[in-house]
Amino acid sequence: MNTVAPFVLLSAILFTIGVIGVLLRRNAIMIFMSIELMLNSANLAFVAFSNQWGKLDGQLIVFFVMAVAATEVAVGLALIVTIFHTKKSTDVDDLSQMKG
Amino acid sequence: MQLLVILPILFPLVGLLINAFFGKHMSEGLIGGLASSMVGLSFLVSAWLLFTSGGGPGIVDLSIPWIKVGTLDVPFGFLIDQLSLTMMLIVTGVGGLIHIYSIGYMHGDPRFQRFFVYMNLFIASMLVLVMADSFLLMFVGWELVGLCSYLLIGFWFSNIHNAEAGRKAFVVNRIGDVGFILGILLIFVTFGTLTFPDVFAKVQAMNAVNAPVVVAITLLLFVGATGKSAQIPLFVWLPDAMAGPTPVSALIHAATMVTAGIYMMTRAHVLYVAAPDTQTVVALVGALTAFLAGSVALTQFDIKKVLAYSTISQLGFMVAAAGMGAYVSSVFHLATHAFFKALLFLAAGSVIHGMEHLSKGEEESERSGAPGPHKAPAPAHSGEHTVDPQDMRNMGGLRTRMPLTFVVYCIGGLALAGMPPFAGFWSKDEIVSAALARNPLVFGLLAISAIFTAFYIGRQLVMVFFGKPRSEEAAHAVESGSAMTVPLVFLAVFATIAGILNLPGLDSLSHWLVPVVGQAAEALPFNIGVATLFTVLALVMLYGAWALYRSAYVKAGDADPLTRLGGLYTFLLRAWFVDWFFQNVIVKLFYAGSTFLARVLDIGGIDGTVNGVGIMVRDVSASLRKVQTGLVRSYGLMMLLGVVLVVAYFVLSASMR
Amino acid sequence: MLSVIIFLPLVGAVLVALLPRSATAAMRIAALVFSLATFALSVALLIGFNNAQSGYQYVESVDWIKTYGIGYKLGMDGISIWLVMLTTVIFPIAILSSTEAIRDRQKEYYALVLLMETATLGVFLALDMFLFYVFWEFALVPMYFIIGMWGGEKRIYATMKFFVYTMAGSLLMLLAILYVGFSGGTFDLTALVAKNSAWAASVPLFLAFAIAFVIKVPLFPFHSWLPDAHTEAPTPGSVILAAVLLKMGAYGLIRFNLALFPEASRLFAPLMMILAVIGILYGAIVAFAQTDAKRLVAYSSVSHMGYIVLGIFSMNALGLQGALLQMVNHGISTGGLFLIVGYLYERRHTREMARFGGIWGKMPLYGTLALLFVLSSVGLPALNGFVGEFVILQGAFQANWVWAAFASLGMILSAVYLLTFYQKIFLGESRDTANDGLRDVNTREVVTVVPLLVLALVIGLYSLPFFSAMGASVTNLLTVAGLAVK
Amino acid sequence: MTPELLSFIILAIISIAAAIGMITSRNAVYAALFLILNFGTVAVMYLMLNAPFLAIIQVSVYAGAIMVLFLFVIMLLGAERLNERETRPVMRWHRPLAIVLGAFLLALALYVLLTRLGQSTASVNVFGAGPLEIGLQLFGPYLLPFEVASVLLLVAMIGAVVLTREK
Repeated sequence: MNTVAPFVLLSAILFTIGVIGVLLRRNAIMIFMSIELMLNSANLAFVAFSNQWGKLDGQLIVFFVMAVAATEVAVGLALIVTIFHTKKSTDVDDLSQMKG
Repeated sequence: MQLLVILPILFPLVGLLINAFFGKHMSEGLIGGLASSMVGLSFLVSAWLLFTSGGGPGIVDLSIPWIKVGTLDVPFGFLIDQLSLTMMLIVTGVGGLIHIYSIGYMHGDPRFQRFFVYMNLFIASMLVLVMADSFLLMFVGWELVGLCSYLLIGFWFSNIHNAEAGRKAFVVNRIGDVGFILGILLIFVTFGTLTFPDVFAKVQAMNAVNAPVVVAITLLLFVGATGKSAQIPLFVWLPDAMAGPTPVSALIHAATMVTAGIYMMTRAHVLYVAAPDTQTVVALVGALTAFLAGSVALTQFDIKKVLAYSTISQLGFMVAAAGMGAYVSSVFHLATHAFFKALLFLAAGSVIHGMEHLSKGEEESERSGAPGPHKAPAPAHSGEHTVDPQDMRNMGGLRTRMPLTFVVYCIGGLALAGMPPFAGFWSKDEIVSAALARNPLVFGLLAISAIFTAFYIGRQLVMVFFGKPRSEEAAHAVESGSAMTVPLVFLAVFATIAGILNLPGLDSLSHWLVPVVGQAAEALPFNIGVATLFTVLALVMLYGAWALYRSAYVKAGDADPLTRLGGLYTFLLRAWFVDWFFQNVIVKLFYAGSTFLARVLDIGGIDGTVNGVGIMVRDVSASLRKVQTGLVRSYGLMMLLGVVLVVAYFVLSASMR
Repeated sequence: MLSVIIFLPLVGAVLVALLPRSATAAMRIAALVFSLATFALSVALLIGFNNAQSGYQYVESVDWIKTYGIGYKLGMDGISIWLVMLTTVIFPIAILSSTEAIRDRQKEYYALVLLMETATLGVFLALDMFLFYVFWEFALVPMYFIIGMWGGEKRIYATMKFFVYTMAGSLLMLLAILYVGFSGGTFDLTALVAKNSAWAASVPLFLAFAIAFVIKVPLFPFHSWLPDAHTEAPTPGSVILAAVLLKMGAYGLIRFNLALFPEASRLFAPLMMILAVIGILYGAIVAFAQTDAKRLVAYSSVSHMGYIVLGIFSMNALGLQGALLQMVNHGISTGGLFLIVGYLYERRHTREMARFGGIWGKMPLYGTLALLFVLSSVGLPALNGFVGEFVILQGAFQANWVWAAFASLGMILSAVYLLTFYQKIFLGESRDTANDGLRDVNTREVVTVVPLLVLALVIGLYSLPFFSAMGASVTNLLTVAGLAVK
Repeated sequence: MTPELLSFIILAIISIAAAIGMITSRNAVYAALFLILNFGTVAVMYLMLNAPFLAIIQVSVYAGAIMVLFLFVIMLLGAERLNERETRPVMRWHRPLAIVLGAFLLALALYVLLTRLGQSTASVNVFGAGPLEIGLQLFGPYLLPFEVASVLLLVAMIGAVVLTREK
């Protein structure tokens, strides 16, 4: 089992599911989790390619992606909490003040 | 010696500067005295120039750099020769007398100081015009006298009609001036110079008759002359110009400024002689103008309007003479006309002054009672009267009330009518003789005009001085003071004897002007037949006027005997509807066009287009704005669409390779 | 030296900005002193100027963005010298005339005016296209605020239009500048002109520059921002706008269009001359129909600027020199007219001519001053306007006599509308009781306009020094561009 | 069918099922738990891909810390019950379009995989990817990004504190 293809295929499937999740769910937390799924699928692809070429760089990228994901979650969840305090809702459709 | 040449211009300039800046603290006498003496000094210098340069070529040239661009080099250059000296003497001589007259006439006017500033400016400008040695500098004087005319016609500007008349004069003159300036442009493009001697030398070197460019130049210059010298079709401003104070009418609109066109054509005679076609046009326009204005003068009631149309008519004589190449006769008539028409105007002013005496009398006594400088005297001639003091129907019988005025008016009138031995006889005779010899059509028109002249001046004399007074004002008119009558007497003397200038046989003016205009322009020998014929005709017409008007007006409201002419009478009274045409067709069209351009085309069309572009952008963006729903998911969807498209592009383009 | 003259007003602006908000008198004085110092410097430049030299003088050159051949290069020649002088003369006058017109936020105002002076001087002195563009856009900003903050009722509309309109033009110019700069390898104007390369894209380049400049001039039919901007601007703003800003456009036409693209200029000269003639007549006719005094003067600007474009695209020495002199003349006479109208507005707070009448009787000195400016604008000989107009017409006549003939009709029309203007306000009887008891002009107001009148008279009577300073440069420009054949 | 491939297929099916379960779940807590399951399967795959260090981090940081944070917020806000009935008519076309586009994206990926990766070679060599190697890389060539990441985390921490602070 040394081919990279199945992993990338899985990665693509997971990514698409994540995308659809982002687009279909209206709950901000759900959207966030779908984004995590997308990040994760990308990570999987990185690791698979890293394994294929025998280079560590792919894994290091994943490491940084995780760091950024953690950051994003921290700030994003803080935002959600703040918004919930004012709007009593985590529905992103309620946040349409920017409409033209 | 060189600088001396510009002294005649400098004196009035100094006078106007002193009066303009310090006049506020000066008395009327001082202001008027200063202005008059400055003109007098100019006259003396001119006379001195005459004696020092007399006989010889008499040319003094002085030039100070002015405009110098590339090949265009026009200096402030002055050319003093026999012709300009003649004009200088007329301008400063008649001008000086009118200045003195004005001291009396304008007495008590709140803008007395300003009046004399303008008058001095006029003298200076007129001198620039006649002394200039290039077309451009002449144009400077030409426009500046137009400015003075504008300022002086609208002198009593609080009456909007006066201001209106001033503006009309300026604008109509400007129309002519554009012709003049186009002529100048063409001269420079053709000859590469604008100074008179150089241009004339090059024209003579061309040695061509009716070269198209010369015809064009002369016609354009003539357009300028029709404006300034009130020829068809641009004469309409001159009758209105009578709104100005009477000394102004005498000086500017009779004796000097309006003759600038004749002076210019005489000055540029080299060009005109080289373009006989233009000459014919000029002669015909002049003769037609003489005829038209003479016929209109028959029917006018305003004492000054009659004189104004008479002036136009006489200017027509001069222009016709110039057109026929009889430059000496033209200048001769210019000189005699300056004397007798100035005399007539000033005498008319005296009449008006007398007519206004009744309404002014009370104020006068009031003023003498309390002569404080703070008490502003009422304007003397601002035209606020119950009875129009210029309407001849309100006059009558003034010969007993104003005997001196009557006498000088008669002298002026007889000179105008062409009765020997008064000045007008000699000069008019020369022109008519020349016409007889050269152009029968012009002769015919001028002959009829001459007959009209005798009739209308006769009519005026009868209406003003004979019969019974037809108004309170006329009944109580008094003779004017000495400041006004002394110049009248002087002018009357000149109007009587000015014929000496060019008496047949003596021909002093002809000989004097030969170096300038050449032998060909000299007057023809005296034609005793023509002279007799016209004297008889004039006598007949004077008698006719006497017979017709002696008893026509008993009271002011009576109909004029000429109303029997019916429609023709109205046609003449309205001055052939020329002015009506200008006012109701051209001016109205201009108003309408201007309003259309400003309101419709500019606001709606051009600005509308610009704003339309702005509105379009705004509307398009307003509809595009709807795309921004504010819903994160829809943005996400758009993003995904973009991602799919971009990825698809890369994938497909990669697989294409 | 040129850097000093450009940035001295900027120093003044900073100083004014640092003054305490209450020290309004100090601001006025500081602004006046700095603008007068700039004027004094420019006089020094004028004295040291060598008329016979055709190239640039007082050149300063420093590398700026070397990679792209952009430099900080300044210089003055006979084409720019009188515009610089005009600028340094107009600004102190505008500042002096602000006392009544500007009452609030004086600190910002005087700082902006001084900034404006820096920008305009920069435009006239820059020899690097990029630097030119920087100053050009920089000049737009203070004027935007001056109209937008101290303007009349419709000021927002007017500023918006002014800004967007001129900006649209300069965008095209920026593209053209970048194209020329990159394909020519340098942004140095003198080097580019000396190369005399026939640009393959000279027609679009010419148009891009020309549109930017004719909008600024403004040439018919790009004039519609002008009446609004002029009417809404405060008096000193109108003065600066008319006297200096419009000249930037005309200057650009000479400096860029003629010098860089002589072939395209020759191609487009007939079109430009036709538009100029239309502008002369159209501006005059439309001016006649105005009821607002300031709008009338604004349209008179359109008409007068038409003469300048006509002179420029006559493409001969007479036309160009006449146009250059006429730029100065227009600055003097139209600037003066705006001051005159402004003084009346400050007293009566209306510009409707129907509300006046007989003002000359009530304010004799004011009426006389106004008349002199009107006559200067009409083009009366012995005053400045005539000399410029005549020389332009002579140049235009050499180039194409038909257009010159049409343009000369503008002489009639200018008399018509300006004398109507004068008559409506100053002559006749007063049509409003509010006109009673108007006080005549005070010393400050007289001092503000008298320098302009003196200049008008000097130029009218003795234009020799003005023409001789520009002669060599104009001849050189025409020779290099290969236009001096005729 | 090698055991490896078999285990991969099983893991992949669990992983996809967990992902689908996550995005369709009506209850946020269930969703989070599904996600944790998904992360777990991915961690096992990291092990299969010769990335033991990442596998551990995946479990401890991702599945552990981050998802706990999620659960914590869900509980805190009491937002586990989700009501997402579509109310806006504008968005009616949204759901099908999103699914179609998603499918399209997947199709593109499949197309690439089939045309390109089908012929790709196997792993070149077996290499060490333990914590030691990772650490050497991190403090060697990746030192600057590493430090930047630490600053980023610090900023995020401060940001989270500031955002949620009670006024």
